[in-house]
Amino acid sequence: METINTEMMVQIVDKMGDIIIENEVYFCELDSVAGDGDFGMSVAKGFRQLKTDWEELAKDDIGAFLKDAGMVITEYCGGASGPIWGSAFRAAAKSARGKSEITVAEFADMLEAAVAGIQKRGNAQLGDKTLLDALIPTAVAWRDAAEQGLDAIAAMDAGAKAARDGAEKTKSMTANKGRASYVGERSLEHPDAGAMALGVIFTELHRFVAG
Amino acid sequence: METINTEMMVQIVDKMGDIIIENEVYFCELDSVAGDGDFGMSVAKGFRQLKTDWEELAKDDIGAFLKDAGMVITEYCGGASGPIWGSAFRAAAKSARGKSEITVAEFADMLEAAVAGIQKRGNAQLGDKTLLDALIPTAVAWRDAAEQGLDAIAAMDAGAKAARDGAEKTKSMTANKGRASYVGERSLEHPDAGAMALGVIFTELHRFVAG
Amino acid sequence: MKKLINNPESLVVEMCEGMAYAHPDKLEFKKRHKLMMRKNPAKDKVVLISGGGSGHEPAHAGYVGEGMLDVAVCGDVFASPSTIQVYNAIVDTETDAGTLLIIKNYSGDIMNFEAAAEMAEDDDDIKVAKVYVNDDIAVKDSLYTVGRRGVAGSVYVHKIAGAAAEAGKSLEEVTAVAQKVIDNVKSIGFALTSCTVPAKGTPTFKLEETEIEFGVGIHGEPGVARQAMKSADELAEECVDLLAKDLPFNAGDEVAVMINGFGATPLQELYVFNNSVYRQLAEKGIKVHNTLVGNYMTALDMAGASVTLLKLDDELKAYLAAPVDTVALKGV
Amino acid sequence: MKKLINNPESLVVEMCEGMAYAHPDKLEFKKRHKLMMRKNPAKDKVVLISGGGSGHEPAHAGYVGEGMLDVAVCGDVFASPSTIQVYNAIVDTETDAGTLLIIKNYSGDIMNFEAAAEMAEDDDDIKVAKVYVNDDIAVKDSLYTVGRRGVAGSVYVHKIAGAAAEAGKSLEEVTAVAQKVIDNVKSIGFALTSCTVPAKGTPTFKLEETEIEFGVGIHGEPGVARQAMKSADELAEECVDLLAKDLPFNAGDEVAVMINGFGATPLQELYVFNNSVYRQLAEKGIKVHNTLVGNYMTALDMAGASVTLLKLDDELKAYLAAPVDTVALKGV
Ligand SMILES: Nc1ncnc2c1ncn2[C@@H]1O[C@H](COP(=O)(O)OP(=O)(O)O)[C@@H](O)[C@H]1O
Ligand SMILES: Nc1ncnc2c1ncn2[C@@H]1O[C@H](COP(=O)(O)OP(=O)(O)O)[C@@H](O)[C@H]1O
Ligand SMILES: [Mg+2]
Ligand SMILES: [Mg+2]
Ligand SMILES: [Mg+2]
Ligand SMILES: [Mg+2]
Repeated sequence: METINTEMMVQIVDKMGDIIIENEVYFCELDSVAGDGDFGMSVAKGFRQLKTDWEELAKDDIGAFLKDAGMVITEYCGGASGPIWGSAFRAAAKSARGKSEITVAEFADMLEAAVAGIQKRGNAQLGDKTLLDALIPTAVAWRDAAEQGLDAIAAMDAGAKAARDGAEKTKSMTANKGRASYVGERSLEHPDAGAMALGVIFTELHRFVAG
Repeated sequence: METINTEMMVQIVDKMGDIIIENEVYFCELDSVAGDGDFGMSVAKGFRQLKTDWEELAKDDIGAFLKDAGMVITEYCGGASGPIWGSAFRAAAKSARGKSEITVAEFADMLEAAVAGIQKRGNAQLGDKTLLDALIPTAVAWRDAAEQGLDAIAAMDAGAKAARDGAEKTKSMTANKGRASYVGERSLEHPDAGAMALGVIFTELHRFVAG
Repeated sequence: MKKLINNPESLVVEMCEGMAYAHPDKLEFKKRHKLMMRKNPAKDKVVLISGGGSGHEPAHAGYVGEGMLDVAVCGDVFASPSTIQVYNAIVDTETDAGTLLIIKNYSGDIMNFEAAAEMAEDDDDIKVAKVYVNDDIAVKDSLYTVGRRGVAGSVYVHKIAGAAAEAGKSLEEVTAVAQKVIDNVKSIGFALTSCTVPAKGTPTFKLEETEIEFGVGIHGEPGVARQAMKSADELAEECVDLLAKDLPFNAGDEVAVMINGFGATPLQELYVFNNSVYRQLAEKGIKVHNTLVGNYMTALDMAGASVTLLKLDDELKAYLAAPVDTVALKGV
Repeated sequence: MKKLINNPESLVVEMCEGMAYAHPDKLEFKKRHKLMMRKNPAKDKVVLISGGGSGHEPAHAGYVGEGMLDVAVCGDVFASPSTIQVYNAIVDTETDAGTLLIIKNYSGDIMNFEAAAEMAEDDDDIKVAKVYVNDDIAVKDSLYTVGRRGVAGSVYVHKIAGAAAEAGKSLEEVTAVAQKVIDNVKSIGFALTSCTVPAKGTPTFKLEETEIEFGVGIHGEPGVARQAMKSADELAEECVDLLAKDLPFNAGDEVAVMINGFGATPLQELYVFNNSVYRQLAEKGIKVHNTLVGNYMTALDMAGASVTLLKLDDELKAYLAAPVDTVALKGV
């Protein structure tokens, strides 16, 4: 698979929703150790609404679809996750505006836009023990894959691995951003919930696309 | 022992305090099933204060001593127990006014006066599942003992047995007076706390006096 | 038992002092007889005295102040104050207008308040009237029992009798309107957990995750029946059905509603429950004129709630709306 | 989990409706965006908007009304309301005087309130100012963290900014006095039990009978340290020592004190604790000008309490004493 078309992207986001909803309780548990235990709920809520509104989402092109999805996520994801995931989707939408097919390089552009969107809103850096510690390495992996000429499935594989490794590394970080920062040193040894979730999501998505 | 003198009465009340304080937790437990669990505390509080004020209590004669004791009990016993035990002591005091020695018959008078004092205040009858179900049989037993010419120790033995039997019978009564009445049928099978306590107190007092 | 206290013995005095420190403009605490006194009451009005065991905070001290009580007599946790305490409350606040004792229908309270009233009347020639609050419909009222307990309905008795006293009504008039409230107020409650009496240190009863005690009072006694846990809507239906039948409350009646928390129930749940109760009442055509939601008459750290309905007429409405400025009730 | 609710999904809406039913004279609930609106606010004053996750009842809806907030934006339990909700609150209440957002310093709240403010400014030309409440001294304030959380101190920000807005002050003036409160208010709290988030159904953390979490916030997160349970006096000493050092509060300072329960703590214990705190402050020569004791900023059914100190000057005293008539705060 060299490129990803609108239909594929719609399926990927649909599957992403399934993964999040299935893992709702697990994601909450991840957030319980140093956070307030609602992360799974917050994200699942938005994706559940996405499924409710599914028929009404634009499917004209990747950009239009991601923009509509981003609006629902912004409104319905709870807590910090609404603006974080919402701005990620809307930034990605901007980057894919008008496109009904994207290459691995364009997918990397989209991920980088998502990172920038999240940073604009939340002001976090690599190492701050947030989901960016999984998402930034994923974007880097996609960029590398594009430069190496890998296809989308291989890029997804590399991206998922990068997310898992990034999430793993959050274990040794003391949180700076988000609620885990309130427990300071006590968040050591525990990974960040958002980063771990991205590891799970990207891994499952690769399995799904690879068939 | 044909009669009970002031010194003996002072010792009996002192010992009564010890028994109540030792059984505080047990008496509370008895009150937990259908009451509010504070009976042991309520009574012990008054008798503890009695010990604190001990030196200041009149010891001129039985009546004077019981009156002073009754005042402390009225003020310091908590809840229903203050007026019940207080009026019992004060009615007994009236009946023994000016006496420094009482016969078994006079002791029976005193117990009957105590019963009347409690009834004046609390309006309960035999069978209402209160401590009167132990105290009334005790008074009857003392009256019988007086008529049979028994001595004080034998009367105490009979009185204690009557109290225990009376307390036992409260198991099959539904409470009418006091808080146990609020749980209605649910107080069946459980004895009344106050009646049980009198059984324990009179039994221990007999053991103490019999030596 | 994990409680934010120092020790059970000094608890009531420390609590009362903590309350007086927090509200120095409204309250004065007399430690010797544990009397929470209103600061600067009118000298010529009927005096209102209530009280009872502690553990029902904000009752009763929270209802001392303008438009409600003159004194709250504080007993130990769940134990009536002694005769001597009540007697001192009466004597310390004597006015020419006389004194009304608002007594909850519990043997301990009755015995102590009545004995104190007798002493004040006989020894000090003070005019003392008494009313007995008995709003708890959990208990069957029959010749053979001591009758029904007084629970959260007491708050309305304090409020309305307080307004009448503040308005300069006579002892007979204040007593009559207090009695009118008592005749028209009914409550029913349930517990999700037991409370723990500090001096005892362990819960009075044990409930499983799936159980509640229905028909509990405010002393941590078990209720009249153990039931399966239900939803807020189902509990509201059960409570409103029982209450409506009892007075009865009928379609067209106007009521004041109190959703009372027992101490450990979050306001969030009380408001959810109010929503359920409101809709139940609406279904029966009973009109809500006024609502109180909060911890008004508690049982230490018990989780659970009670519903109180007071049937209103114009007189009661006017007194209910009269100014009030106490720690626990300001405006209604 | 045993809660007096119907189900976690409908909880917030049912609670808000239950609240609006109870206080129809003060509140109006707009369900679409979960906005609790003040009935009949002045048309020409600065608009005050606060809000955040639910589960902090009576916050934030309980502070809507005369002398405090115009809107409380209600998120789900412990989850910030969305950007769209906040945006609608701003647009629906627009006046010429401008809008102040009172934001608790949490990443979720910050992101959503800021994004909403940008939308309202950019798309609707509404003047929006923002303040960030960060009174929780449990968290070290450093360049490397998101800074301190906003907790119970928010109530004083609402109260004093609300009084200034009601007095007709400009957006700049209201913002300045809100910031002055923030600069002078500090809080510290501890939990005796965890709370249970309804959707999760089990406690967020587990504490033994002998343990407390010290330095907790209001979202059921664990605190900064697990400690052995202590007496009220010892906890008061620990809290007051930390607070006094932080601002610092010195001998001769006059303060407002809030003893805030987290939801499941009985008033009895809060008053005992106030007694302990009052005596600690007296020892340090800090003068208590005003005290609030009760459940003002809760964390569902968590047992525990927080202490808030606000250093007062004449301006703050005057605004603190100004009339206020909301569900949760009436008179101070
Ligand atoms: N400033 C931020 N930038 C990026 N991600 C963040 C930021 N703050 C929090 N997060 C992510 O959000 C997750 C928590 O989300 P959620 O539980 O919904 O929010 P809340 O902290 O409001 O409860 C964290 O695990 C972290 O990955
Ligand atoms: N009216 C009454 N007459 C006689 N005894 C009574 C009466 N009411 C209660 N009692 C006795 O008092 C005991 C309970 O005392 P206590 O627990 O101190 O009072 P309370 O019911 O106020 O908690 C009961 O077990 C019963 O024996
Ligand atoms: Mg979270
Ligand atoms: Mg008892
Ligand atoms: Mg009792
Ligand atoms: Mg959250």
